[in-house]
Amino acid sequence: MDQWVAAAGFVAVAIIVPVSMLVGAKLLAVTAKSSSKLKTMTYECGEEPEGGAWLQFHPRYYLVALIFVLFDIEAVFLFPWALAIEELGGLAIVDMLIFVLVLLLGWGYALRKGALKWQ
Amino acid sequence: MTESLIFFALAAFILLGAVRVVASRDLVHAVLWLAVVLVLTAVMFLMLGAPFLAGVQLLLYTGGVITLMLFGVMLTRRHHEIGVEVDSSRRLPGALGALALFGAMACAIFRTDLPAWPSSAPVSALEIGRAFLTDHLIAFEVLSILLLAAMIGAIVLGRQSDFGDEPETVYRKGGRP
Amino acid sequence: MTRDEAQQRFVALLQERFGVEEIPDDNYPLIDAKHHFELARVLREEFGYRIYSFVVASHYLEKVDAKNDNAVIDIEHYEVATGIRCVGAPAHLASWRVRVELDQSIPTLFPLFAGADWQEREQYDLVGVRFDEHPDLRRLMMPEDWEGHPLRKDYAIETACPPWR
Amino acid sequence: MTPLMHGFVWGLVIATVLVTIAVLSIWFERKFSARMQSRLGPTLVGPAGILQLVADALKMMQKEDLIPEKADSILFRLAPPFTVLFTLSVAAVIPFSENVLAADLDIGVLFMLAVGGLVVFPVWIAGWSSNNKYALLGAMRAVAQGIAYEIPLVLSAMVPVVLAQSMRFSDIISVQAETHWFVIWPLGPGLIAFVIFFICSLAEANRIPFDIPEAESELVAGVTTEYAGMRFGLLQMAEYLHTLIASAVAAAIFFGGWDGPFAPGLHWMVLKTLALFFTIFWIRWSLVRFRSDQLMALCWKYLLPLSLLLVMVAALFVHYCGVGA
Amino acid sequence: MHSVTGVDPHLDIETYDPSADLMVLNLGPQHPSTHGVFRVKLYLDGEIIIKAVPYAGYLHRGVEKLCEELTFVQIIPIVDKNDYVSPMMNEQAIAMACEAMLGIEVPPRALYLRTIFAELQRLASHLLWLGTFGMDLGGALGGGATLFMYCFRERETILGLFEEVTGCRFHYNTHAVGGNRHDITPKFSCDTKTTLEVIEKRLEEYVQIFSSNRIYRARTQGIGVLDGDLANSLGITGPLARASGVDHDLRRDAPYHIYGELDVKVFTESAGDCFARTLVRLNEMYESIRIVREIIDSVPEGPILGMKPGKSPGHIKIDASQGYSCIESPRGELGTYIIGGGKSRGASAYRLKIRSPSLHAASCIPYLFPGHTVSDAVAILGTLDPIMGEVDR
Amino acid sequence: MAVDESQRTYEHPLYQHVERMPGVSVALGSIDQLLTWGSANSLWIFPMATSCCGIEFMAAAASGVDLDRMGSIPRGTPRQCDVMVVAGTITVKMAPRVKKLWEQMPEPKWCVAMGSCAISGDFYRDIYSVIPGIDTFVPVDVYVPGCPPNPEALMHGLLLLQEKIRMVREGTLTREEVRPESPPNLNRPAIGRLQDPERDPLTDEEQTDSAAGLGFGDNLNLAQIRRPRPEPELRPQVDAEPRPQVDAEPRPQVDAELRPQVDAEPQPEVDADEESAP
Amino acid sequence: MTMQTLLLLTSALFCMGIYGVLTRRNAIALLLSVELMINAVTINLVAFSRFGDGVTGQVFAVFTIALTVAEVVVGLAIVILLFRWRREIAIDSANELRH
Repeated sequence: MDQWVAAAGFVAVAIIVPVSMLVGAKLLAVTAKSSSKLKTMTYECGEEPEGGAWLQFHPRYYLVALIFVLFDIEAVFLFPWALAIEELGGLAIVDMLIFVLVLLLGWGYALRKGALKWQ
Repeated sequence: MTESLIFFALAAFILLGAVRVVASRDLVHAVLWLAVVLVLTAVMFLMLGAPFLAGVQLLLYTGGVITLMLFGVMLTRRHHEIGVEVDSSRRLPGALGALALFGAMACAIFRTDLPAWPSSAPVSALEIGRAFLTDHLIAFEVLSILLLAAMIGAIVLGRQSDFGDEPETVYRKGGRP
Repeated sequence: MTRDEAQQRFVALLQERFGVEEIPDDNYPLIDAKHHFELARVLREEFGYRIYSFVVASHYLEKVDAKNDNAVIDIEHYEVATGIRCVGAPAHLASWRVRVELDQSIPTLFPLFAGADWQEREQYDLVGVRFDEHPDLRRLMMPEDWEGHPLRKDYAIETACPPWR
Repeated sequence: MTPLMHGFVWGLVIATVLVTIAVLSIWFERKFSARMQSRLGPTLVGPAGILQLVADALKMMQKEDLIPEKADSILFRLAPPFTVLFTLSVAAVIPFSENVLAADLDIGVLFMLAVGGLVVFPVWIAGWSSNNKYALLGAMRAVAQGIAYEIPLVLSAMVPVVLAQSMRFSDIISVQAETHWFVIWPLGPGLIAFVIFFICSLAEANRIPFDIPEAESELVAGVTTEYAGMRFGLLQMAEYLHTLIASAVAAAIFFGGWDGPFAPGLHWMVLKTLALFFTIFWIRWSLVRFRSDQLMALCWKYLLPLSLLLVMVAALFVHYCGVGA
Repeated sequence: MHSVTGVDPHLDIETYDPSADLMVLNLGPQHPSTHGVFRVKLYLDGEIIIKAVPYAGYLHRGVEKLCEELTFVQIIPIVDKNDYVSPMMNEQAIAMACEAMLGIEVPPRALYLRTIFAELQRLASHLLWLGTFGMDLGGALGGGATLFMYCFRERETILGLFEEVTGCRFHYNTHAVGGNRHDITPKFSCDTKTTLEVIEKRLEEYVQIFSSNRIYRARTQGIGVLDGDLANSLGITGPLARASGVDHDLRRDAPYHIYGELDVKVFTESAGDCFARTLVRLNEMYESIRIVREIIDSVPEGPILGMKPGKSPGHIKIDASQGYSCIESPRGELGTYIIGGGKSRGASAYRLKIRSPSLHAASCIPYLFPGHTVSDAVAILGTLDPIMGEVDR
Repeated sequence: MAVDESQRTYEHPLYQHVERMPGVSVALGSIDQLLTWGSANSLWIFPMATSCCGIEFMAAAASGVDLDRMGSIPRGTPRQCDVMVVAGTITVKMAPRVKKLWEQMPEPKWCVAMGSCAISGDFYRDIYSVIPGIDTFVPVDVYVPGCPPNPEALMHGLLLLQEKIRMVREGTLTREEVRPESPPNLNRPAIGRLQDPERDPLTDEEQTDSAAGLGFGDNLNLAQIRRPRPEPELRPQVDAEPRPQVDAEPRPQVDAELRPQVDAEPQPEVDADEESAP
Repeated sequence: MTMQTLLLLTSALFCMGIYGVLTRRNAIALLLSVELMINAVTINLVAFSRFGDGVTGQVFAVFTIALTVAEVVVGLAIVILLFRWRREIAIDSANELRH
């Protein structure tokens, strides 16, 4: 547990670094004497953006996220397995092989259906 | 002392996050508040002696679910809808129901004679791996089948939600299919 | 085939099928507006003039004879010159002129040459000639709401545009 | 010294050094790329232009605080510091020598991957909250790329874990010190896993040829399009820190970390890290970028099955030859 | 209509999918990859372009109007600024048009000089294109910038040659109606040969990049396929058309200068994609080097101006005749259509139209973009190589 | 510190607050110098490269001159830039965009007009579609003359700009010192420009409005900006009678007739009243 | 930190989720509330695992997380499909799925 506390100490530093930089910037930042309504307009190559940016994306994007998540689950199960190989030996490998192969079936299906295309 | 202080602070932030999750008008904000709740829960797991679970929570739960949710929001939002309305007619019954449930549960918790809080060493990932591969092997393998089913199901659903035609063919026809 | 032969063939085509009598030396032949599209089609499909080279519209003001009591010699009109070219040697350029009255328009060549889309838009923008059945006759160079056509002869070069001057 | 103080003090030291190296590396990269392009790079500010980055930082601090009117102003402000926070936190578990490390967690590799994987979110928030189309396209690309390459990254990082039968960085390094560096032995899985890990690190840190989220020629400046001043500086610094830390991790889990003859461990670790870091620059200034769908195809079609295979091969190796063979 | 590629440039976006949220993204007018002030409005579905609407005219400087106001002598430095990547080509086009209409004989030495300059300009222009194309593919902060720097290094040496002759790096004003203003020295031919040697050696490296680097090929092959028929129909000439299999080059097919005496090799590719356009331009660079090498030593002695220099800027007069003449610029057929001013105002044109290859090249954007991603759009725009000064004039 | 406030378009609020405290000005002097050094030596460029000068700008960034030597790198977005280098002709269609992009840069910011087109419009000056110099709508700090200026000239311009930044921060810059040889009235631009005291303040407002109104139509919104003005600037398109010769300042060769005669020496056979068509 | 406070926290978290489920009409917001509830359950699983061998509960927590993620995958796919059909994701309109 001590190591985790030490890690917490490190994270505290990781918070301090960006915050201190932002505070420094806050102290030194200038303000414009005269402001224009153009200044805070959204930049789009000098044009007025047509419609907001927060709009709907195409469902194709979702398929990528989906397959990511399912393989993420697999990776999570791999970690405890990876540590137990030496102890459990062949059994562990066969077990995981089945697990992986079943998931690879899904991968093959996704590949054939073109779900992994990103455009 | 320090531990309970941290615990209470954590609990307060988790509850605050949870309130924002269910009350935020902007869905993206709600999702990000859920991310806060999940990350803080990971810290809670650490305090409960489950470091591996904390890692899983961060890697899988936060990384995966939040990504999915963000994509879900981005894919189902039209730009004239900025926020999602909380149905005001349901707010009162909802709050009452939730409060009632909480009251009942709190009552039960206070009345139950809980055993003493055992102090335990953190569970290592190795032990969990051993449990997976011996005691819970069947569940482990069945899970893979379930994930396969989920993947195929979601792909089928996802592809149905696609256009009938690929866009490449649609714009060439110059009209909607 | 040399370029001279191609030119002779073009001249023959004009004289035989489109009834053009006068083929000037230092100028391109003037044909009737109703033949404009047909000539381009024949050249493209029968003679292989496939490259769309240019279209030039010019504006002519009313012409008066100062010595003869300002008698009108010629009224205000446009002239549109078109050039199309054949691929490869001798790369002969077939070009002709069409006179367009101020209130008239000229058929677009867009169905034959996709390039006519932008070229004719440009001529419309700068000179003001209108092209019939053009799919998208908007201004190309000047802002959409600009007044006047800059390359007309009655348009002063330093016409101001507030407030950017 | 209490563990908290230990972590805090080492954190201060390591973070300062890392930030300094990251800042210096920008200067170095500018000089290096200039030399590659037959230019000189910064020369006028300080000796050999070494103070150029100081001037840049001072200038960024003085820039006006500009938040676009249509942006989600809270998230817009929060995103840059969180990018640095998550990136820098990874360094907590990296051992720079036997003694120079902040926290030796028993699930160090998992911590590294989990916290490092979170960086995607502030980057996405940065792009989304700008309410700018270039930024949003960049953000969507960043998330897609980040999550896609997360999988091969995790799997390739698992190869050393399997080989050392531990997720603790110091264990992984000491197994390598006792036998061979994993990049050398076992021959197949170690080297290929390193290559995959390296490619995925490039992709996660958005470096060329995977810098699609901030493709200047298409998306102007990608997710950072609306950012000005120090916030942009933080985003930029996070990117360099990410690259640097990824190099350090690769050096630790594949190249034996502090292991090496003649010199103290710290020297070796720094040397290996900088060598990998340098390689990243080299790649950056020589290659052009992929298109996003090509990038995805590379990941899903090749890297994913290959890295799974490597994990299995490594497991067989451990099973038949034992740890530290 | 023009169903060669099946893309409808005037696609009504409402009929595409009225319910879909298409993202409308502006590329330009100020954008790193538009090579000037050009704006393309993209309708995106995800990252796929459904429709592209280009807008030109952000650099419309009224050159044609100005050419009507000034005399033929005065307009030569003005048209210099049209195609600012190869300024001498503009001068040559105007000068040749005037000469053709006046029937002025240009002395052979001047013709040789013009040919040499034209080919060097072609080389410089293609080098600049290669550099900026690298930027488009690789970004300003990556490998593309390296290619950009290399190409500019080579281009600077060619500009140095021009500076040696004309005293200018950029807008030379070296051509006149009837010949040239500046003569070359023996040192020039010597310098040219060394320069070309260096460039040829370095060109090898660039060819290597395009033939062996898989990312380059993946980004260019099969992208932005331009059909040969469509290219003709749009009036696209030059390397763009030749990459689509149109075997047409004015230097060979309608020779001017001394190209008739040279055996100009014309490179064509059949693919019509970005990669083919790259290859054609790279080959043309080699061919330009070959041509200059071939004639640099055989420049005949003699005068360089075929007519007496006039005392006033109005000394050249063209009557009411009309005429069109053209040259093969690095971007294709660069022509000039002149309607003479007649007896009274013969010193300046009544109407002068510059037929710019870039405008035609830019007009194929609505046909090429749909179906590609934004990244591809940048690559396609890069290979089209439109020069905005020439598009808008 | 003697800072000439009129030269500055921005202020340091917190910093100036500290400055007013007694006894700190000595320490602040060196900090001020440090900050000045920082902003003068890190001039990131926003390339508003429209035409020929844009190519020379690229050449300046390339290996020959290498602007990176002084720490100047081009960035694509105005948000991260300090200097806008306007390289090339700015047309009526482009000007609102330039104005908008200029305004979108955060303070402190500077503008360099590169090339004669950006400075004065060059020989396109009087053409209907060209802006006669960008200083009609953007305050220019440094003019780099040339057509186009050599890359070295641009670098010199940026070095001058560094000098100017230092002088403005120190408060030692006055307008006369920049061009000591020119009397104040010569320094004033030929037509209504930004610093011109006689400039109609309505113009600034209208320029901003038309830049803000981009995107409603395709182009600049003339309907919006053509509010009633004291005198309409749009000339009648057909000049029936000869226009009055009001050119007080020397103009380029193009004069205002419909078919102007631009020859330096008079052409005897030319008569301005003759018909204009051949 | 005692068992009691922990249980109170998780039940509060759970009730938040209930509140969200009852009040939200947006399908994604609904899923978010469900996530909150499952999160509360996971914390409980871990907490109770300390009374046993400490491992089983955590193993089940991992299973829970994995299953939840799979559930979200399918759930969101349905939501997106629904959206493509109906152009809105208010949950009342999904009743038609029954028919």
